[in-house]
Amino acid sequence: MTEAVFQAPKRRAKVYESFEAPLPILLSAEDEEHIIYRAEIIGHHVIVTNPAHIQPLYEKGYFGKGVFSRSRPEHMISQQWKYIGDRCLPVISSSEYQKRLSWARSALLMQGLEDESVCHALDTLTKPVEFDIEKEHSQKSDAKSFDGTLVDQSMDDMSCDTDLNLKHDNLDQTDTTRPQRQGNPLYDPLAEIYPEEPELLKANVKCRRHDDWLTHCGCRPDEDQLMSSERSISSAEPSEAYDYVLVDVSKDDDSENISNQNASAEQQGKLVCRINPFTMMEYLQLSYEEAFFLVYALGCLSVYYSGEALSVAQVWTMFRSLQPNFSSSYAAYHYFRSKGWVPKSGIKYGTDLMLYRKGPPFYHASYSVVVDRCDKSLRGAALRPFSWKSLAALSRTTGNVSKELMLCYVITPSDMTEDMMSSPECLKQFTIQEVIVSRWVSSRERTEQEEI
Amino acid sequence: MAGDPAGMNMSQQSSSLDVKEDMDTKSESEHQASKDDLIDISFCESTPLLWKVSDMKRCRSVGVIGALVGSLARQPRQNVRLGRPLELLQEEALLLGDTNTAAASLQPQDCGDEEVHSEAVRQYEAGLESSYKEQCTLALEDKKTVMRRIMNEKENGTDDSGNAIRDRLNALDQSFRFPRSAMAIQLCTARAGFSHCPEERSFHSTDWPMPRDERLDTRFCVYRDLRNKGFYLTSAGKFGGDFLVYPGDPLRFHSHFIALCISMDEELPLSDILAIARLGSNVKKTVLLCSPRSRGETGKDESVEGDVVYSSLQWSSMV
Amino acid sequence: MDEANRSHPPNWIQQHAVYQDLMHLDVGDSAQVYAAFLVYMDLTEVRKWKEVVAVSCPELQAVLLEGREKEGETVQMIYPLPSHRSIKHRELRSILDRGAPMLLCAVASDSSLVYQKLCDGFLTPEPPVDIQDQGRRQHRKRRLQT
Amino acid sequence: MADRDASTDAHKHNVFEELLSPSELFEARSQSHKIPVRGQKDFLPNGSEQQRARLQQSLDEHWTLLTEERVERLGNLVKAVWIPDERLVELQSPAGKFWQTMGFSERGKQYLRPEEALYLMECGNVQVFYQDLPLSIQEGYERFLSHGTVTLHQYQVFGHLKRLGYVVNRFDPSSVPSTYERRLNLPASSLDKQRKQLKRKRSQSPVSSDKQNTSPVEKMTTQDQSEQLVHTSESPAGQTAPDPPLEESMQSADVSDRTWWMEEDVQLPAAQAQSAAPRWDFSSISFPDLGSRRSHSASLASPDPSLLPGALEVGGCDLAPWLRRLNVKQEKLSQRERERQRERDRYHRDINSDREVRHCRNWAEYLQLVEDRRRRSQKDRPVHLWEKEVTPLTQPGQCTSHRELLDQISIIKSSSLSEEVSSLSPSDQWKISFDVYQPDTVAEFKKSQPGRPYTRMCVCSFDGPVPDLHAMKQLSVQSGDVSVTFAVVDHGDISFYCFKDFKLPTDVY
Repeated sequence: MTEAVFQAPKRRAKVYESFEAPLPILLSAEDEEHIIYRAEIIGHHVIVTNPAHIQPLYEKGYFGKGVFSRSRPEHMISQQWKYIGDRCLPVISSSEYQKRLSWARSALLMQGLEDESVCHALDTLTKPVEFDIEKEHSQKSDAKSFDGTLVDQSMDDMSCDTDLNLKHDNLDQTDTTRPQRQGNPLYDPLAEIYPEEPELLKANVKCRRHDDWLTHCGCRPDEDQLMSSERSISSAEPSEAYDYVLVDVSKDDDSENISNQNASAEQQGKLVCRINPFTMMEYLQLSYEEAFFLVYALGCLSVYYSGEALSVAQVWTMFRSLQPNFSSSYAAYHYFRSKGWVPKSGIKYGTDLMLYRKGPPFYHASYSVVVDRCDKSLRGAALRPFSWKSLAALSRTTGNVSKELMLCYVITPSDMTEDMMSSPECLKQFTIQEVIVSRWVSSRERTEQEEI
Repeated sequence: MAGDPAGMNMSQQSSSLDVKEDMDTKSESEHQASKDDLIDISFCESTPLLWKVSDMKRCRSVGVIGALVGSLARQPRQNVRLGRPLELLQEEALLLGDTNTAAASLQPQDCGDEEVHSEAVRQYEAGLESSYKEQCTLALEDKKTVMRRIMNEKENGTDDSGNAIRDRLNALDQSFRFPRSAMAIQLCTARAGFSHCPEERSFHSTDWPMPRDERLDTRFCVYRDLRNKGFYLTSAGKFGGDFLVYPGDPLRFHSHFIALCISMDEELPLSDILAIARLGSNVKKTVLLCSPRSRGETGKDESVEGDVVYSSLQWSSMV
Repeated sequence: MDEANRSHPPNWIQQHAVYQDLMHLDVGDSAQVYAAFLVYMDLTEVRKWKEVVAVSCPELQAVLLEGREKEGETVQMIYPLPSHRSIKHRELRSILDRGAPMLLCAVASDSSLVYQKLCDGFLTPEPPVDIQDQGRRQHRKRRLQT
Repeated sequence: MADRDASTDAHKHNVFEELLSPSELFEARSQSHKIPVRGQKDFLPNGSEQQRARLQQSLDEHWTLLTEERVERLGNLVKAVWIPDERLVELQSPAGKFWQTMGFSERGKQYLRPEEALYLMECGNVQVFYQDLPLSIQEGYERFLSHGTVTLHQYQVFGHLKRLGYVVNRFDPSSVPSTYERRLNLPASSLDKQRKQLKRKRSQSPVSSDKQNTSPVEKMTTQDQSEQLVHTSESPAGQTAPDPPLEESMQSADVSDRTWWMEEDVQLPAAQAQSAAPRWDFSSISFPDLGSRRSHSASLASPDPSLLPGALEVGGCDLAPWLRRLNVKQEKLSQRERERQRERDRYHRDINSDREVRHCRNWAEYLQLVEDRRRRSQKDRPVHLWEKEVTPLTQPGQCTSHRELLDQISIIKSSSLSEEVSSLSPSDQWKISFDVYQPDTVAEFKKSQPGRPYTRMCVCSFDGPVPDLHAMKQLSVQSGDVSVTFAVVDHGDISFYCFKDFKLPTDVY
């Protein structure tokens, strides 16, 4: 009866990427190959390791989070990169290199190899690398690396990264089939309030902080970077260099001080090129809700557990065992996704979910959501029993960042048995009640007038 | 209770001033309250209220702040500054009770004594009458003073209208009328003078009409300890905590901490901790987790003051 | 293992020496151990903390991390915990009473991390910004929006 | 334990200490009405003389303000009498301006409710007598406030709102038309009117006053926006899918799907034949099951001689001694290992429980099955997703638009606070106390026809519970089309919270 007014989501002042697609599946029956993405459960975490899967999952619907990143998977081994010929390589300290070497040794030992073979493998790994020769590639392939992604997958990596860099071209080609829907009233219900397209930056501006294209990391460009952007992309792709590192042997430790872009020959002499003995690629971690949505709602993700692909019901059972109240938190997640919104973790605000229109790069989060569960009697709150005290804190915290606090009650039928809950089919019997909590300020307008 | 009530009021007032000065010279520790010095706590349902300014001053002198909840006499229709009564936190009332500085004054019943009552009414009416007479005199004096001043001003000038005023001044004694409706009436804030019946007082906080539970015990233990450390405390409800903790009198200082009183073994959802720590960082206050140590742990039989464990919680800059 | 997937490369997480070390600590609360690994990686790889080691804490049935934010700074204890958990003051004290300042790190299932500083006793906050700093505060407020 | 000690002199002092003398009363007429402004607070005490002096000044001001008594001209006071049995205050002299919004007449007499009388006492408008003696404000609190009238908390909320100029009346449940009545009143036809009404309600809700910085124009647009979003979500799927070719392609997709599956089925035997190795005929070599607990046979038959080299003779094999020698001792596992073992067991299927595997009669068939599965899982319909008891809600490529997809996966219904209320058991824990009307409506306010309140107040104690869904629903139904605000009283500090029904609009893009 007395409904809360829908507040228009706040668009970000500047948008640094173009909108790809609402979800990581093709919305067409064209004869294209539909990718089934792959995630593995590694120590309770749902991890996507294949870069060719990470990218669409994140960029189309903003699923998951880079394990090493705050959100978009964008972590690099080093902040500092240098050109060797036409390759841009990361610079790491010698201690960092040694640490990786020791990890590589442990990993080889763990495979049960004899000491001798371990030594041999390490020898190969630590051989100084001469660049600029095409043969290097074949030699590299010989290197017995424990990590397949190092060697065997390098071509995959490259193709993936080429994808990244060619994104612009792709966009141009597909412009007619995939129009820019943002701002177009036909597709964008908010277009009338925001008639203008957000400022779209040139994709080929490089970010100093992340050593990545700005469109990827979402940073803002400096003035001078905009000026010099032409120069910085004239060279080859830096990301191809994942397998090699420049080890700074001039100092024992931090290489942080070497920041001179035009490194003198002398300094360069102290950098030695090596194979990265232990590559830790940025992976994408999916929350249980995200993973199950991709499995159950979209049918586009296979979840593997110790090598076995799990069925929908098995994933459900597994996530229920890993996270208490998964059935409720998933119901809420699914509900918001099915309304076209992008839910992300609300942990930074002490809540369960933050709801974004379209995705974090485009809009500020509109709602901070606390999920709770009750049965048909509607009594009590099973998951987050609020006191006025805790509600006051949450309400203020949420208000301070200009978001609305939403309570999302997942109402389960009274006759729901544990047996029924053991299958995701039970979701169809849930109902959801959304409630907006707001503080009413009785006096603001009036005391401002009569301030004494 | 004999004679002229108005006159009696005067003398009573000066003597109460003496009491007050007495108070100020005594240091807190020396202060040994006699039954008569006790702060009167009046309970409205289970809420402790103070009505008399002298009680409120005594309270503040021992660091008990309370919250004003009534309309301010000077300007009643606003919420920025409020007036009496002063509502005490239950912990504040308990502290006053435990240090023998307060007694509960229980609500008087209507006393059945017809005679006592009609005597009180007679006194009230007599007081009113004498107050009217005195105000008449004062008003007349007031008027005369004004007219004399005007007269003096006129005499300095060349005008001869001064004479007219002198005539009016002379006639004033006969002609002056002070309408009864112009009489100033006091609407007493605290129960005063002609209370309908003697009050009962209860000296032991255990008899006070406050429900005591584990939660209150925890809060009180923390309240008392922080107060003993010299902090000033007020309620922190709007910040999601139990107490706001000030380094000095809240009139002049910002609070530093949001105290959260919890027992050692209370389960705190991590999400609640995240929410309050984030709020703390927004308002630049440290969240203080406060737990009384249980008896077994202290190794002493009695829980000793000071046996509260404090941990500071801040939103880290690592984002 | 299903033959079909044998061709797939092993991921580095399970190859990682520290992951293996954590698995060998006899800590029953595996969710907490896995959370600890994420926090370990964040501290060492992203924040470049020094001398980070995992120690088992039998009282809490948990893995704690120990490390220095920078070379030469004091050691801090880090307590990683899945974000849907509850915690008791007593548990926090059992870490604080070791004498080092600590960080409580909430770990969400998508690997989002939130660190909170905890220390013994009263930690006086930063003084509030002055009136002349109000402009900056406005700016900060805007930045808080995410 | 209570002592009667009212007879001591000192106590009597206290009783009279705050009475003003006639001369003080007379002087009080010219009291200032200004309230001193508080200065900027300090962060830390530093023991300086300057800080001490500032504190003293603040305290002096504080006590001066608090000590002041209400002094009014007798002629300005409305005289009234407290009638405890009726819990009402009866006016003895003509009412003042307050009568427009407070009090009521009955049988030719004018009455104030206790909270109204107490508030007017605090404002210095009314002097209330009881048994011929005037009541102090303290006595007003003590006598007027109770569970039978209004509680202290309720009065604090009442006073808070009154001081800000709101009109506050006690809530009368019978004044709210029931849902049924409301429905009867509804003009049968106009959906339009209903919507307009809805809009008005929205703009009047207390929440909107919270968002004071949105200009009216902006408010309009956001509102239009919300409606638009709702519209798009409700409009049929076909509306934004413009051309019929899309539907065609969808059909063709279905067809191709089907053929694809059939091809796979047909191909199977052929592939099998191809992969039959030339050296041994795998299709004829049976493989023994030694590990499975299902195998009951205690002996193995002798193998087919054609598979053995030369003149080798192998007889049957008795398994029993072997099985006995198997290490059946309990493995010593750490707590961690045990947990991992349990997890693994839960998701690791025994290969022999797989029906398809059991149907394999030999290695060749098994390898073929593995190969087929691998190939199938790389296609759109991996076995583990599509050939189990629960299948995904959609298949990639099945939906041709975002909207269609969202429709497909919308399996969880939403509910609203006004739904299904008949089944709710009533509770008396939650009650609405007051109707509240905005200050700017005071000029036109009529007690006889108060109209639709701006909001209704439910007064709660800060230490009490937060309403659960049941309470929200119950109050929302009781309040009808007026919002309910929860006034939470925390030691004089009052915060107001609204819990409002909401439905996130579907966002199709």
